[in-house]
Amino acid sequence: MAEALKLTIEEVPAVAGKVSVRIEKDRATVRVDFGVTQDPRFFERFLKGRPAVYAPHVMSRICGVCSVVHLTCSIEAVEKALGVEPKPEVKALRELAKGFENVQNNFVHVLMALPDYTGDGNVVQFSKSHPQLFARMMDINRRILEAYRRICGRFIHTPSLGVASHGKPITKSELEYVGREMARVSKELYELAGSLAEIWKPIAQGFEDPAPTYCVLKPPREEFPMFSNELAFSDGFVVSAERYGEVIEERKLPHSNAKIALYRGKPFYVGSRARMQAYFTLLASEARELIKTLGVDFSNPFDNVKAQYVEVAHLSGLLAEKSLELASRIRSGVAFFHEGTVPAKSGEGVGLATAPRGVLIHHYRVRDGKLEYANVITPTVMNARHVEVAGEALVSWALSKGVDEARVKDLVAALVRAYDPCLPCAVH
Amino acid sequence: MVKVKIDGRVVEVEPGTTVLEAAEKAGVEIPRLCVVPGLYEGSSCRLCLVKTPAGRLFPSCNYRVYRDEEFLASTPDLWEMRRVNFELLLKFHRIECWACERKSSCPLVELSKELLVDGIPVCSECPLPPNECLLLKGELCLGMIAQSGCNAECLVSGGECWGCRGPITREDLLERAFARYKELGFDVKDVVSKAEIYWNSAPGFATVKKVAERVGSRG
Amino acid sequence: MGKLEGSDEVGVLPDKVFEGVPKASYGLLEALRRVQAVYGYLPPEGIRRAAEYVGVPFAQAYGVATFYHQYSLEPIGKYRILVCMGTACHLRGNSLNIEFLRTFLGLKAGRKTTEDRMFSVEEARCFGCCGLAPVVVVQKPDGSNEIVGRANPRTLRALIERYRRQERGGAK
Amino acid sequence: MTWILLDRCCEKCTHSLENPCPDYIECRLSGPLCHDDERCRELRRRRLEELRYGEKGAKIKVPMASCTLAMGAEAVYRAVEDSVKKMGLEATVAISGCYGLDFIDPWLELSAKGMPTAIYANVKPSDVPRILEEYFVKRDVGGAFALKEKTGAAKGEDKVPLLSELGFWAKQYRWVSRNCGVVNPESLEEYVASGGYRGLSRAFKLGPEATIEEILKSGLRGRGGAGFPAGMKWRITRQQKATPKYVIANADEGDPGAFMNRLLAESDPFRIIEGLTIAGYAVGANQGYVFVRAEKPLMAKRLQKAVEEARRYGLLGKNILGSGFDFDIEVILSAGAFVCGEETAMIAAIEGKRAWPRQRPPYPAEKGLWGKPTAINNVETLAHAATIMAEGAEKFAAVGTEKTKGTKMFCVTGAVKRVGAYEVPIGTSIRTLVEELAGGPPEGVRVKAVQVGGPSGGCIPASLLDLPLDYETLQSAGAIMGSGGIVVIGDENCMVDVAKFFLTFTSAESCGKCIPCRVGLRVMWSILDKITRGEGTEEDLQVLRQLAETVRSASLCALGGTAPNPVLSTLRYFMDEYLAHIREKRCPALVCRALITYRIDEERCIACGQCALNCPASAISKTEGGKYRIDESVCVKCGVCYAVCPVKAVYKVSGAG
Repeated sequence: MAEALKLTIEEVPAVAGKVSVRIEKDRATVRVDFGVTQDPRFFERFLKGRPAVYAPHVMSRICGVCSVVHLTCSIEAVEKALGVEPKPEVKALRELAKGFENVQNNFVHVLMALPDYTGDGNVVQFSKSHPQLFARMMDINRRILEAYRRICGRFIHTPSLGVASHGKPITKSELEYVGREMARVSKELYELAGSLAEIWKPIAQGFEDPAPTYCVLKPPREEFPMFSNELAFSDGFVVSAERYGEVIEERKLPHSNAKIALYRGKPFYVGSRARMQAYFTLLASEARELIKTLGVDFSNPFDNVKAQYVEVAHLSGLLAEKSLELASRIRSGVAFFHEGTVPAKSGEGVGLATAPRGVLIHHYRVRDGKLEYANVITPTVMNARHVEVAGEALVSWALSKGVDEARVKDLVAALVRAYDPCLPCAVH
Repeated sequence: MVKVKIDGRVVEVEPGTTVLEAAEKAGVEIPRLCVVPGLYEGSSCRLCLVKTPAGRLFPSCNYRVYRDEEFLASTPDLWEMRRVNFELLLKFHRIECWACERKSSCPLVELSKELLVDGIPVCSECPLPPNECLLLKGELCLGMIAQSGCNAECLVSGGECWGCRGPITREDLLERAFARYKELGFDVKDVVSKAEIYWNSAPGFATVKKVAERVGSRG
Repeated sequence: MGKLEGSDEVGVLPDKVFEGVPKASYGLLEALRRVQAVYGYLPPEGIRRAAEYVGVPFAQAYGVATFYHQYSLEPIGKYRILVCMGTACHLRGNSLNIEFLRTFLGLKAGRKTTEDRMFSVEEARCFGCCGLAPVVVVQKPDGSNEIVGRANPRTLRALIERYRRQERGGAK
Repeated sequence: MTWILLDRCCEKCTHSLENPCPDYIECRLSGPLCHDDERCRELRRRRLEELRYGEKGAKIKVPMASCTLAMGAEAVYRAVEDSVKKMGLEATVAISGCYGLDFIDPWLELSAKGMPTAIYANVKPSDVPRILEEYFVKRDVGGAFALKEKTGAAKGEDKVPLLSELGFWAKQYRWVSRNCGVVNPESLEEYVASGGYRGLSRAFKLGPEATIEEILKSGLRGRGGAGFPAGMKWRITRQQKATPKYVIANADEGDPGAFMNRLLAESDPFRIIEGLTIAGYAVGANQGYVFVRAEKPLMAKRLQKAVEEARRYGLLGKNILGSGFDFDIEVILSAGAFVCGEETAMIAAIEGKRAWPRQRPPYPAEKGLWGKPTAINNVETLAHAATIMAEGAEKFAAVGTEKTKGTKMFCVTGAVKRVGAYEVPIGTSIRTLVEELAGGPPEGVRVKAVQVGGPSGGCIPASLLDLPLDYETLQSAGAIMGSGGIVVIGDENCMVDVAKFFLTFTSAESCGKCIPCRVGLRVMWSILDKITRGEGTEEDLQVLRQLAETVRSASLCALGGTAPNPVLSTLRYFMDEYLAHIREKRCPALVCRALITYRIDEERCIACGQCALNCPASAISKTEGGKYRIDESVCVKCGVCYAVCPVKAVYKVSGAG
């Protein structure tokens, strides 16, 4: 085992955005620098002075993969700042849209990360070695997308969702279709679990997360939450949205263009692994069963991907229920939830949303309808420091197990992918 | 019966059939605007021009075949000529799609897509009828001044147009559009401010600003 | 529509005005010419009469009347100044001459007749007298033509002043 | 009543309108044919002499055509009549057509027995008594411009050149214009005396098929511009099954700078009428039309008169010359639209509709007027046909080029000393026409370009002046033969402005039926306008070229199809001028108003005040030094001061200068 070690991954493969990892081992200490090398985009700055109602539309452009969460979180924040209360149906549709994103997004993440666990290395290889499974998963993905379109029209950057409004006219039959489809999807996902478990090998078995603090949304009701007014931490601390700044601190590190977020000065993590632990009691029984089937180890960061699968399965079922419930509330034909203009008021609002990768915070201050201040904290930022801490522990653990340098690099890359395969959100 | 060869496809037709009819039979698409059988003899729009192998041009709507003949209908130069021609036609069209009942079935809109001609606003693709226009509901939709071609995705999904495909640059059209914004009670400055989000560095934005200022400064 | 209706200012057309004109659509050009010969221009009622005479719809007659240069749908001045816009005349200075005439007579953009209906300034097609370029032809109220060859602003100014003098003299 | 050549000579003559004699025409000159009588022969001889020298042995010819009338021929005519009366001269005053030599207008031709026929140029009414006195009383021709022949009997003959020796005349080949300026255009008798209607007689003898054959053999191509073989057109029309058929003479000469048709119709209208009759006979039509341009009323008047005369003597009507062929002609006056020159548009105009062309095929020869087979020929072509039938195809084909036989009338205008219409063999070089016939540019002007073929022609640069004038060569140089108008452009003209001028014309004359022509020309015009205002870019030139190509190939009729020629040819030959406007914002020829400034040279200014007096914008004021100065901020650049300054103290500058 080498005394000193210097490894660099210039660009982590199979992620969106540019990220480099520098690994340095100097005798006893291991240092992992997680650097987002992509240039910042100044979303928060250029919205200044523009109508607050534009914020959701623009903010959704932070990420083309998880646009809905930025869109909806921004809507939540603007609604709070302007003191607008959406109709319950609008809110329900928004939750549906948000849920769909979590399902679709996490499902794709699972598909992308799975080759790391099956030993195929990449998706193309995976599709060759498991053609039937792959085809089935692709089919599920297609069906999820199709159902999503019935609610929101276009998939990426949907123009349908607006402040206190849902633009796309909704029909009862469409909602019923969505309900049926998602119930089927959910069922299939549970069915697939068995064959998945066979090929889903653990990575770094035995490795333990050195910083087990996590953060989730506090469910406003007994249900997997999409939006909330409170943040909950694994240490039991609960804080209201407006006061997030008191516990979450953003910092700029020299080696990265992205900021990092700390909870009371300590790293914490967000995402499905956190949610599955926090919302265990809210999960459907099949989902709880699934955790066992897949053998999810919540202390292993790599098992975030398994947690995601569980979440997808659970949420699919939940979405099916929700859409059928909503369908029952619509009497017949088409329902319009497109609202007119929003008053140009002043105020401040913080939106919290369950992003596929964790918790998203949008914070706006509005004066006379114009945006005065905007701050966005993305899950990628929250996880940024945790990746480093976990990475350092992982490198020490691996080296202690006598893993060679090339494999160490692969492990670190896989770890990055397990957290979040999509980095542009970090620089917004 | 005579044999007509159009773009390599051979059809048999009655003598006296127009090339256009023969092309339809052969499954070759030729654009046209002016000919209305029984009402107008055509040959005005010049979009249906076809070429003989010798290079002579004829409007297919009007040229009747009496013997075996060959025509080319889809050469690049023909399409280029059609495009230039169509641009010329549009130059003197008012293009007020937002007020036009025909927008959903307008051959100009279809041709502008086929010939990749810019300058038709998103309104032309908006699924909403003129009396359901978002602008009437007070929503600042940029459809009137934004370049079409997206099939009005946002409007179809229930949003308003943000003009992501860039501005229309024809001044007379912008002028009418801004006048309409004003008429409907929008502040021209707000329109420009919204447009700025996507168009700040778009080539035609300077024109948009210029026209907006001109319209805005009018009483 | 107002412009197309109303025939108040036009008197009754002489009965014989269309004598000898074929009563078929191809007589339309000639019929319109006869009407114009009576009024100096084509009033709507005149077009209607011509259309009725040859048996074509008013719209068609109106379409023909607007198509050809020889027909004028607005009254023209007593002195109709036709400035040749043939190539030779253009090259030799008629573009300048027409500009001069318009400025000198105070014609506003888009108008061809002076307020007092004394003069009309019109661009005309080549008279075929290119040897005299630039050529200006004045159709005088007595029906005769005055052809001014090698015209320049100076001669045109003198010409117009001469007509004005004549008109003043005639008025007294 | 004097006996005229067209009357029956005596009771023995078998000819009558009811029972016309097939040899009527031949009998007029070399008759009598049906009987032998020396008196009748003598009657003819005497009458021919009378036609030459007048009944009184002396004749004064005053040309009465639009061009000479514009120069005061009417006043000259009155002055001649007055003087003849006052001087008690025994002379006949007659009118004639015009030679087409505009630079000598108005002229007088005096002839008397024993005297050389003399032509006097640029005659003012006040000159008339002096000229008549010199010629008829003093028998002195020293003041004449040219003589038609030399007799040695008159004084001053040696001082005056023979007309046939003068360059502008000697180089001509007056075939179809042989009678222009020679005969009285209102007299059928003079036409017949000069050999007219022999062509029709011969056609009747040959029969229609052989007539067409003869025209085909001569190689006569349409003189209206496109150059389609006339005989072919007739043959196709003849072959059509549909009846009735029509023939139309296209006298809608609309090209600015072209007046050969006007000249021909005003000076020798019967030749056209004869040609049209032959065409009617050849194709099997019984009705002909002459469609005359509205702006040229005298032309219509003369043609109308010719038709009436021909009818009077049985050369139109039923059973012409006993051939069994019935034919009549109607002269139709256009209402003024350039596009009427296009044959299908002309048909629409004759039918009483808007002159909208329609797509060919079907060609008028198949479906023309009222949907019936129609042969449309330019009046020059028809006059050629009449001459060919009279003189024989070989004589016609003796001159010209391999592909194109015969002669063509060209009108040379613009920056030349001798503006006029000249008839030369096809294939003559532009230089010969411009420099030798038309005398080259006036002093101080250099030829920059030659615009051939009217507004749809192209501008050929001075360097290509040696090109022969024939259809194919002109086409390859970017111009067209068109009607044969040649405008010489001097170096004081801006080529961009010239191109813009032509587009102003063609875009205004576009009938509006098809898009490329209606809109394309307007857009092209606005680009040129932009360039002349100094606001053009080099991309504009690209767009201009592309538009020009599209308009050229996509337009419905020849108007749009050729209208871009001036732009394309100037782009091809005068790119430097375009670039000067675009890059340097400078008009090299000091024409484009937005790019020039007027100034007054104080050194030269004589303080006459003409400029200030004439300035419509009151931009000129007196300086302290007593001279005048232009206030550039007020100046509208109308150029009046430039035109009126007697000492040329006003000058123009452009660009950085």
